[in-house]
Amino acid sequence: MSESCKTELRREKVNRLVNIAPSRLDLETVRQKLASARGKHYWRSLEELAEQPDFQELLHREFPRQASEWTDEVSRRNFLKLMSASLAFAGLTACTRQPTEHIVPYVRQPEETIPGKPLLFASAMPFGGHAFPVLVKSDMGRPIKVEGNPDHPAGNLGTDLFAQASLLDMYDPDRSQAVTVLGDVSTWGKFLESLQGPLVSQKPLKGAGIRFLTERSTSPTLASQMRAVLLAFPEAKWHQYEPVNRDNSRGGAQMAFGEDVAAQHRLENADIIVSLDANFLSSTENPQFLRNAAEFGRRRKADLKEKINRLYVVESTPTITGAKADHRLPLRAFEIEQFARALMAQISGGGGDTRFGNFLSALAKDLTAHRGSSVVIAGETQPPVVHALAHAMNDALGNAGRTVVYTDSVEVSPEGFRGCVDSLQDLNNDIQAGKVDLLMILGGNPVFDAPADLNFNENNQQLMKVPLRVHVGLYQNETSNICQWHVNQAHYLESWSDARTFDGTPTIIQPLIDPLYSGRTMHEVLTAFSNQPGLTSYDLLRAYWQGQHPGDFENFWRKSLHDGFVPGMGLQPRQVTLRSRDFPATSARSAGSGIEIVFRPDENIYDGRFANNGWLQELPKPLTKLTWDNAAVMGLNLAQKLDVVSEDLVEIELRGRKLKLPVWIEAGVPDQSVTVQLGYGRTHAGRVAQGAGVNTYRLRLSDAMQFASGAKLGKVDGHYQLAATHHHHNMEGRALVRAATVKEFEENPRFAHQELEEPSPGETLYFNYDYSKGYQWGMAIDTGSCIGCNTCVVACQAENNIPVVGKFEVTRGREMHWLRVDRYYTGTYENPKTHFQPVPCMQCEQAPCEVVCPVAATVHSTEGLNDMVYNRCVGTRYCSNNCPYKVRRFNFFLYSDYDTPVKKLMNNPDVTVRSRGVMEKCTYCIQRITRARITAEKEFVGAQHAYREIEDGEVKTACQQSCPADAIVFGNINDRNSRVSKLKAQPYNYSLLADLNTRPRTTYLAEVMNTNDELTGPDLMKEVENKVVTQEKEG
Amino acid sequence: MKHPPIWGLLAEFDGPNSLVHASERAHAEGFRKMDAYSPFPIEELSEAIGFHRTRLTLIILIGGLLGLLTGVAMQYWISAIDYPLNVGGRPYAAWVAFVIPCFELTILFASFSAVVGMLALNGLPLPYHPVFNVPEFSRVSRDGFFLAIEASDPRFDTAETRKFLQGLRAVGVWEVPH
Amino acid sequence: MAQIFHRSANSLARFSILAVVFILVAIGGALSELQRSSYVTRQNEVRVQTPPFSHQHHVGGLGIDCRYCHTSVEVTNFAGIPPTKTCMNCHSQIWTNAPMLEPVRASFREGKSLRWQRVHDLPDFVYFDHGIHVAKGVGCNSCHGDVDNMPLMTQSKSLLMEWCLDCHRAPDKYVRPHQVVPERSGMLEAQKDLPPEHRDEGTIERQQAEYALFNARDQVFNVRYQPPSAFNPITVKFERWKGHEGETSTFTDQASLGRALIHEYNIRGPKEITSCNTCHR
Amino acid sequence: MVPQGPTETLRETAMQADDPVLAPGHNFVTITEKVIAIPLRRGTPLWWIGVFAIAFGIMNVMLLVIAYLFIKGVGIWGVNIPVGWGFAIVNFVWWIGIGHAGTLISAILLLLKQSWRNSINRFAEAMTIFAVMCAALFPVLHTGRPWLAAYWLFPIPLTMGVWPQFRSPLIWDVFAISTYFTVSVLFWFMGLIPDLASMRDNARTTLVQRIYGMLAMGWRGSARHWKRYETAYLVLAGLSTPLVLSVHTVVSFDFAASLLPGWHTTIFPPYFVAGAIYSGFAMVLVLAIPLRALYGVEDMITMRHLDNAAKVMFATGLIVAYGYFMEFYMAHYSGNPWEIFMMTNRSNPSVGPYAPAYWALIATNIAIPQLLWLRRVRRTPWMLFLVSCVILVGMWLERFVIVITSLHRDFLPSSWGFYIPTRYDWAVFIGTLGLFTSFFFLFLRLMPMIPAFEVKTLLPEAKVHK
Repeated sequence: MSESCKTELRREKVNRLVNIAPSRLDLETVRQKLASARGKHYWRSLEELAEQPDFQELLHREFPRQASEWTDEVSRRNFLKLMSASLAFAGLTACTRQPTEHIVPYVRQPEETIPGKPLLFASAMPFGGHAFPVLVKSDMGRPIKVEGNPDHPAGNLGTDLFAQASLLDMYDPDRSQAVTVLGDVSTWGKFLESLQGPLVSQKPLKGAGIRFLTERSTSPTLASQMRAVLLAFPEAKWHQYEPVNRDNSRGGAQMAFGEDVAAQHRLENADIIVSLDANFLSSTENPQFLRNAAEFGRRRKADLKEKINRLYVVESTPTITGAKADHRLPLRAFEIEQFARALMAQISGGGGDTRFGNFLSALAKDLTAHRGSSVVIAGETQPPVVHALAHAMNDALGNAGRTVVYTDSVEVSPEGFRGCVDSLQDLNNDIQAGKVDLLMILGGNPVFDAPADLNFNENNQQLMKVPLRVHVGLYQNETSNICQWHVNQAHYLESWSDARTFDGTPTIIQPLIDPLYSGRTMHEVLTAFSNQPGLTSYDLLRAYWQGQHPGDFENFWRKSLHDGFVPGMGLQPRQVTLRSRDFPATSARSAGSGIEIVFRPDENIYDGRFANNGWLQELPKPLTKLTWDNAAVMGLNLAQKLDVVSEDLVEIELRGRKLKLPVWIEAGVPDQSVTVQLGYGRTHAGRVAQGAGVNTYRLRLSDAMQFASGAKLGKVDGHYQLAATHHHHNMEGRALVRAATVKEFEENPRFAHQELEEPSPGETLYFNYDYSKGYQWGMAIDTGSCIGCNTCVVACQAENNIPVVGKFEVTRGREMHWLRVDRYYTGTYENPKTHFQPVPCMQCEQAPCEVVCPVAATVHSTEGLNDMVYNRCVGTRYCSNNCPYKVRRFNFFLYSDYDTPVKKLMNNPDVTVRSRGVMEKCTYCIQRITRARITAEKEFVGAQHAYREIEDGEVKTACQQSCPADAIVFGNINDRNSRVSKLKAQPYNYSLLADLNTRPRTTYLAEVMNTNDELTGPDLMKEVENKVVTQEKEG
Repeated sequence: MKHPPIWGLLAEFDGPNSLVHASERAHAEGFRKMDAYSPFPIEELSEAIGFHRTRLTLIILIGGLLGLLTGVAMQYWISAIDYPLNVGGRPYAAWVAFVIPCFELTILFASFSAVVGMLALNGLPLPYHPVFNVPEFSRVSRDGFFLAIEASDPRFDTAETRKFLQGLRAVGVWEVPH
Repeated sequence: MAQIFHRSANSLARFSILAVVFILVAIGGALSELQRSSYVTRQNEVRVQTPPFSHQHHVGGLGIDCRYCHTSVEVTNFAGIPPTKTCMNCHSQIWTNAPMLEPVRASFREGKSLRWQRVHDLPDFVYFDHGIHVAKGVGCNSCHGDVDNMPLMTQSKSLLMEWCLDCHRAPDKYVRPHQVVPERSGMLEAQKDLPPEHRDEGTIERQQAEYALFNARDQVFNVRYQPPSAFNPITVKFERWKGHEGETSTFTDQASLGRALIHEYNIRGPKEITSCNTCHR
Repeated sequence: MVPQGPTETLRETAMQADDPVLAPGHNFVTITEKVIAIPLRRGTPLWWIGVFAIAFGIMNVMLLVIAYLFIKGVGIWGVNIPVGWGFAIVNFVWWIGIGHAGTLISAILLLLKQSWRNSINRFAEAMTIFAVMCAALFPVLHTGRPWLAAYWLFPIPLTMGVWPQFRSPLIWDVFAISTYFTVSVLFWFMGLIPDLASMRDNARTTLVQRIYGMLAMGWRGSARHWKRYETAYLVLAGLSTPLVLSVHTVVSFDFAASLLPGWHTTIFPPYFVAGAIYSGFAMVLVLAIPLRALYGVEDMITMRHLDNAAKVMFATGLIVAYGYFMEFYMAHYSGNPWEIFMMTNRSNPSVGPYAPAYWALIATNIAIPQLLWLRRVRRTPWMLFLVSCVILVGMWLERFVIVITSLHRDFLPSSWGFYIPTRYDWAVFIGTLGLFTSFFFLFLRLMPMIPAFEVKTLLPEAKVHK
């Protein structure tokens, strides 16, 4: 039985965590020992090394077994299961006999580490060059959770989903784990040697043959390093390329003001927000996302403390920003420029433009009525001119300085401002001209994501002729595949570095753990060019900042590290002057003709860099609810024209380039337009990314990076199954989400309660339990503030050790997310109003699931929690059947990964890792509640040492803490003054399926919209009819 | 008392009627330690040999009540006393729910006591019995109708009783050894 | 055909029925015993440790406080296993070249951790927090037994769930005060009653000194703590019991002391602390 | 328990129906001979070997699948969230239903003094036992970890000090099913004892004598024994009558006690019981019709039996039909949106993907059985056989419709899903058919399938005249 105990239910307990600690030392020794070996010998020497037990752990971590969560052959652990089963049949009762475990304490315990007491470190995630401030929770030297850093002046509350998921990236066993040359394992030392030759020969040439290709960056240290390098090699060139970038807005600023400035929006001051294809509520487009979400969310609360803002969205594809719009106008991307011009005209007194119905006029009127309290935001998908127009409009409306301020650009540019595509083109030209001898690709994956017409890949003869090609990156990818040398980069959670948030505040990035795979930072790579070998990035960082702060450096340094930012260095708003008000039209090639293809970074895996991240791959996309794939997202009319339904295959032909994609029909997509997400179809990536989606970069051309007209689509034979978690568009006439306009709300504040017969409080056949004493936990979710960004879902997954099940299992309806964000549509199918509704466990006071459990594995706690005892669960699944909210999840197979040691390090030690055959569900993060209670009960306050109660806000659930829009509030509903009980007292607070009298502890705050009377807003009462039912057809 | 040389006498009759008839006569004669054997149940037969009522029903009743009691006690103790848990807001002692196991246990215990009681009172299993010594007795499960009078009966006398039985138009009479 | 079975078959049949019944009952009993047996619970099982650390010597003999080594016992869920450094604090001065301690020195020299066999090991799905138990007045040896008499550490309690429940259902049976008000013990009283010539003032002073020292300790960590009795009355000064702040009272039985401490420590009711989420997450 | 004046009843029956319950020309000897001949005298017929071989093979395939199930988990089935229960529960309910006929025939018909039960109750009871065994298999399998379910569901003093949760219908199931199984076995075995005695007395070799002798426990047909035997048998019948009704009632609580539209229905208990008897009698006929021909026992299992069984079956079938109608009616009469949608989703092909299953159910369970109005169908064995088969299919479909269509679309459209059975679902289902057949054939081969001593009581000469 002991075996079964091992596998039955396992948690990384403190003692087991401790015995990882020394293996860091082993890593060092290994590095030294391996420094001599190379190629085949490397492996043999590994064998020789594997004597001390800790090394086994290490060995696994370095070369993990093939053990993806959803592998389908009977593996070792399953045989253990069988053994345990047969033993059990032999009549042995409960598996109480514990296997012998070992405790491996420190030799010298570090000062601050106390086993079982996690520490928080302030750091930042560099993303698209910009910093996203974070606090990282570290348990026994192991980062186990990423949270937002609310103290940061950038003004964010939570995080975004990428920050949450970056944790999994760090522990990813598929990350590149060694320096390689031509695929053979080599060493850092050998790499540096190999650079010496070229550098010596380049010295006299002033480095004319050296080219650096990096991603966008805001790191002051890196900038100064590059400056130094370019000083040493004046002829060398530094190029930057990112497939998804901020070039259009920068270009727009150039066009409008003639200088490289960045616009910062102040949504808290905006009563009217106009988005011209701007997805400003998503981190995939806007580095100001966290602040936008916070301020937007605050202005959408129905308590009316602040006036609810009004959001107009004109967009070329459905986004979560469009989902929150009060008035939304779907236009094809190229039409939006015309719309912008027309709007500009109307604002500046013109008129009579009827192309866009009364939408335009009403909007113009509304804007002019809100001078100084409105803001127009242009999206990255739109060409610079639209941004310029937006600036012009803000200027005309006197918004500048109020709702939008201008600062210098945060991004570090090599020489002046050059767009990514141009920069890459320059590089390519030099390569074609054979000018390049040493190509340093620092990060990124241009071979995969460069514009197709640049042909920046192995087929590029000249590129392959470049004598020395070096790639530095987290993964062995398409790019490293065409380089001789690959240097494995250290993850940001493993490295010393710095970066700046959108507002310019520098943030020190500090490591939470020694590089698992001895990765290197960009800073260390660059030391090879400035003759300062052997300097660690820590030294470089300190050196740079010492230069900035000659004064009391140590204190400055300690404070910056502790707070997670360098105070007082944010960029100051500056005056800019508009150069003109009418701008040359962009030559949108063959605009309008044929079907338009819109390229968008994927909501989950961005430009492809997160393709190997299981959490993100399995995350249902906010609107399509697709997982594990991208698709040709189109509206119903186009689909009918093409005679396709979802999951049929179409071939897209764009200027002679062909690509087959599965169709997904979606509400609100403009007619004659198809949206494709970027980043899928990786060919050289980890096990997770393999076979996920189609590479749409193959259609993306340097002169049509955002959208392209004139595409032809044709149905082709075949069916491709997509894994969607939510097939339904409507609510079948059930009042699940409730929304009203401000007027309706003011007329009837209790509008959320009308539709259904609610049982009177305390209505029951039996007696009522007394929940009036002690803590009684409850949650209120504000559907008005919720922007459906999915961050909470990933946060929950990270906090609660929720496994990834893989595409096949998702198609079978077995995804494990404890928290899901439901999406419903009202209005018309062509242009619906989208409603988001996060659904965790409702913690019903009269829980239907509990009554039917035969073994009392789920029962009620005295604090009103619906406890789930995994080790008691036998797996009848009756509770799930009887749960009207279907929030329970079942381990149909052994989904949790017991085999990959490195994955164990990532697990939250406070949460049981569930085994096969066990039901699981949201627990309101009981581990956090318990920790808070224990802390409170050990502390005494006042002279008489009265006992301290848990304060309001002391316990935050993972979803609540991560929410960038503050849409989730959790707390003690017995405390009249707690935020949650105040919210629950609101008239627009309602419980889901109240008529079942389950008495949910989780309730919802209805959404209140601020529609314009002159426009017919979405009909909130009318539901779209359910259109796409492909899977249901198969049923 | 002294051990009789034989177990008793076994007489066969040609059918239910004559067997019942004979049994009644023998009982009237005053024979008590006797028994009748038939291939299928014959109500009148047990009456004829003066066997009127059995205590079996009482045993079953007791068994049933015991089952009921077990059900009530067990469920109440477990759910309300030993580990009271708030299950979906239902009472600790949820009588409505407890009815069913109580009912089932009642039936179970009663049925057991019925079968076990029947066997016990019949003194079964009893693979060896003197009457089996008579070869013809093997027909008892087919078409044989027998009457046996035991030697231990005070009014028994091998010769007399044999004559008496033959007087009842027995098809055959055999001495049954121990 | 005559008889198929021999006479003996009758008694045989009856016996076999009894036998079956008996065997079934026996198996049931055996299993019930097995699941609680020390084989399954590994109770009192001596684990070989290198070096063979003796609590008897260090705690019983030298009277070192638990917290000297188990530093985090009051702070976190994990009591803490001392780093080699802690051992070397003393053993760099004394027994500096005792062969038994070579592993310790080796560990310190080479920076290689010692490997201890875990003795008290709860199932991985059970979440136990030392800190809160200590804070609420659960004594070390209430769960770990008389460690001061253990040459090698053994698990002295079953650690089965029913064992945990026993205390969680009635904590007042076990809780003890952190601080007791020093007072003279019953034995000293006896000395007092003796006529002066038989009295041994030396003993009294020595004993008084001992008791003073003894009582000054935090009783939760006092391995020699005895529950109150007529001969061993215990006086406690309440600080946090609402309405009794600052009161002092003497107890001669655990029951009443326990009830008082429940208030003093604000220990939640049995229903609360037998809720599943107390130990399972 | 002997029917009041069998001769009278026989004459009456002779008047109302042309077939007697026992063909003329039998006497005590011939009955016994005929019954015991099957296991003792005749050899093993070829068709027996053939069928048994196939059934046994199928059963072993199932065992392999079960092993795989225990290694991998229930994920190999089509179950998911929201459809947490699939074939396992469908089959469970189906088999339990079938398991109702035996006890019903032996108990209720006994109390109602229906003389025609006497020759069919034995194998009907055997069928019950094996059906319940098949049924009991599924709750164990469907957790995928039976080594826990095996004992946590019973009130055993385990070391965690946690007990079963008696408010859960599943615990009621545990008690109902185990009680029902035990009582059925007792009932069956008790009925066997006198016939085991005659097997003993007529066996040719000592070994066989000994084996049956042991089972017969020295039964010697003493008048005292008969008296107690009859008492016990009657009481047992009295006990199993409410029991047999309770079992499917309790099973229906698994659904009725939940809050799921389509499950939470007050009509379930009666209509489940009716359905159970419906399928049970169908199975009895499916077995009886070929057997009487193959073993040539038409004279003991006569047209009378088939006709009466068909009538009972048809009557219960009509109750079931009423049940369906009430479900539909109540859904719309109540005006409850959940209920209305549930019925629409079940029955409207343009809404519900499983509507075909529903209409197939109506056809097989209501439409086709209407043929039973016709005397000719009831009295033509092969027709009756086919109708019974159709009904068995129909009853399986009923359970499928109830379990799957109610689950796959419940309250929140966001969590709606589908259930598509995998090959492992089918393997286990078909496997139980193999298991059932194998066990039943073993019974036929080894035990007297007709209770000779009860049939004898039907003979005129068994009656005592005063």
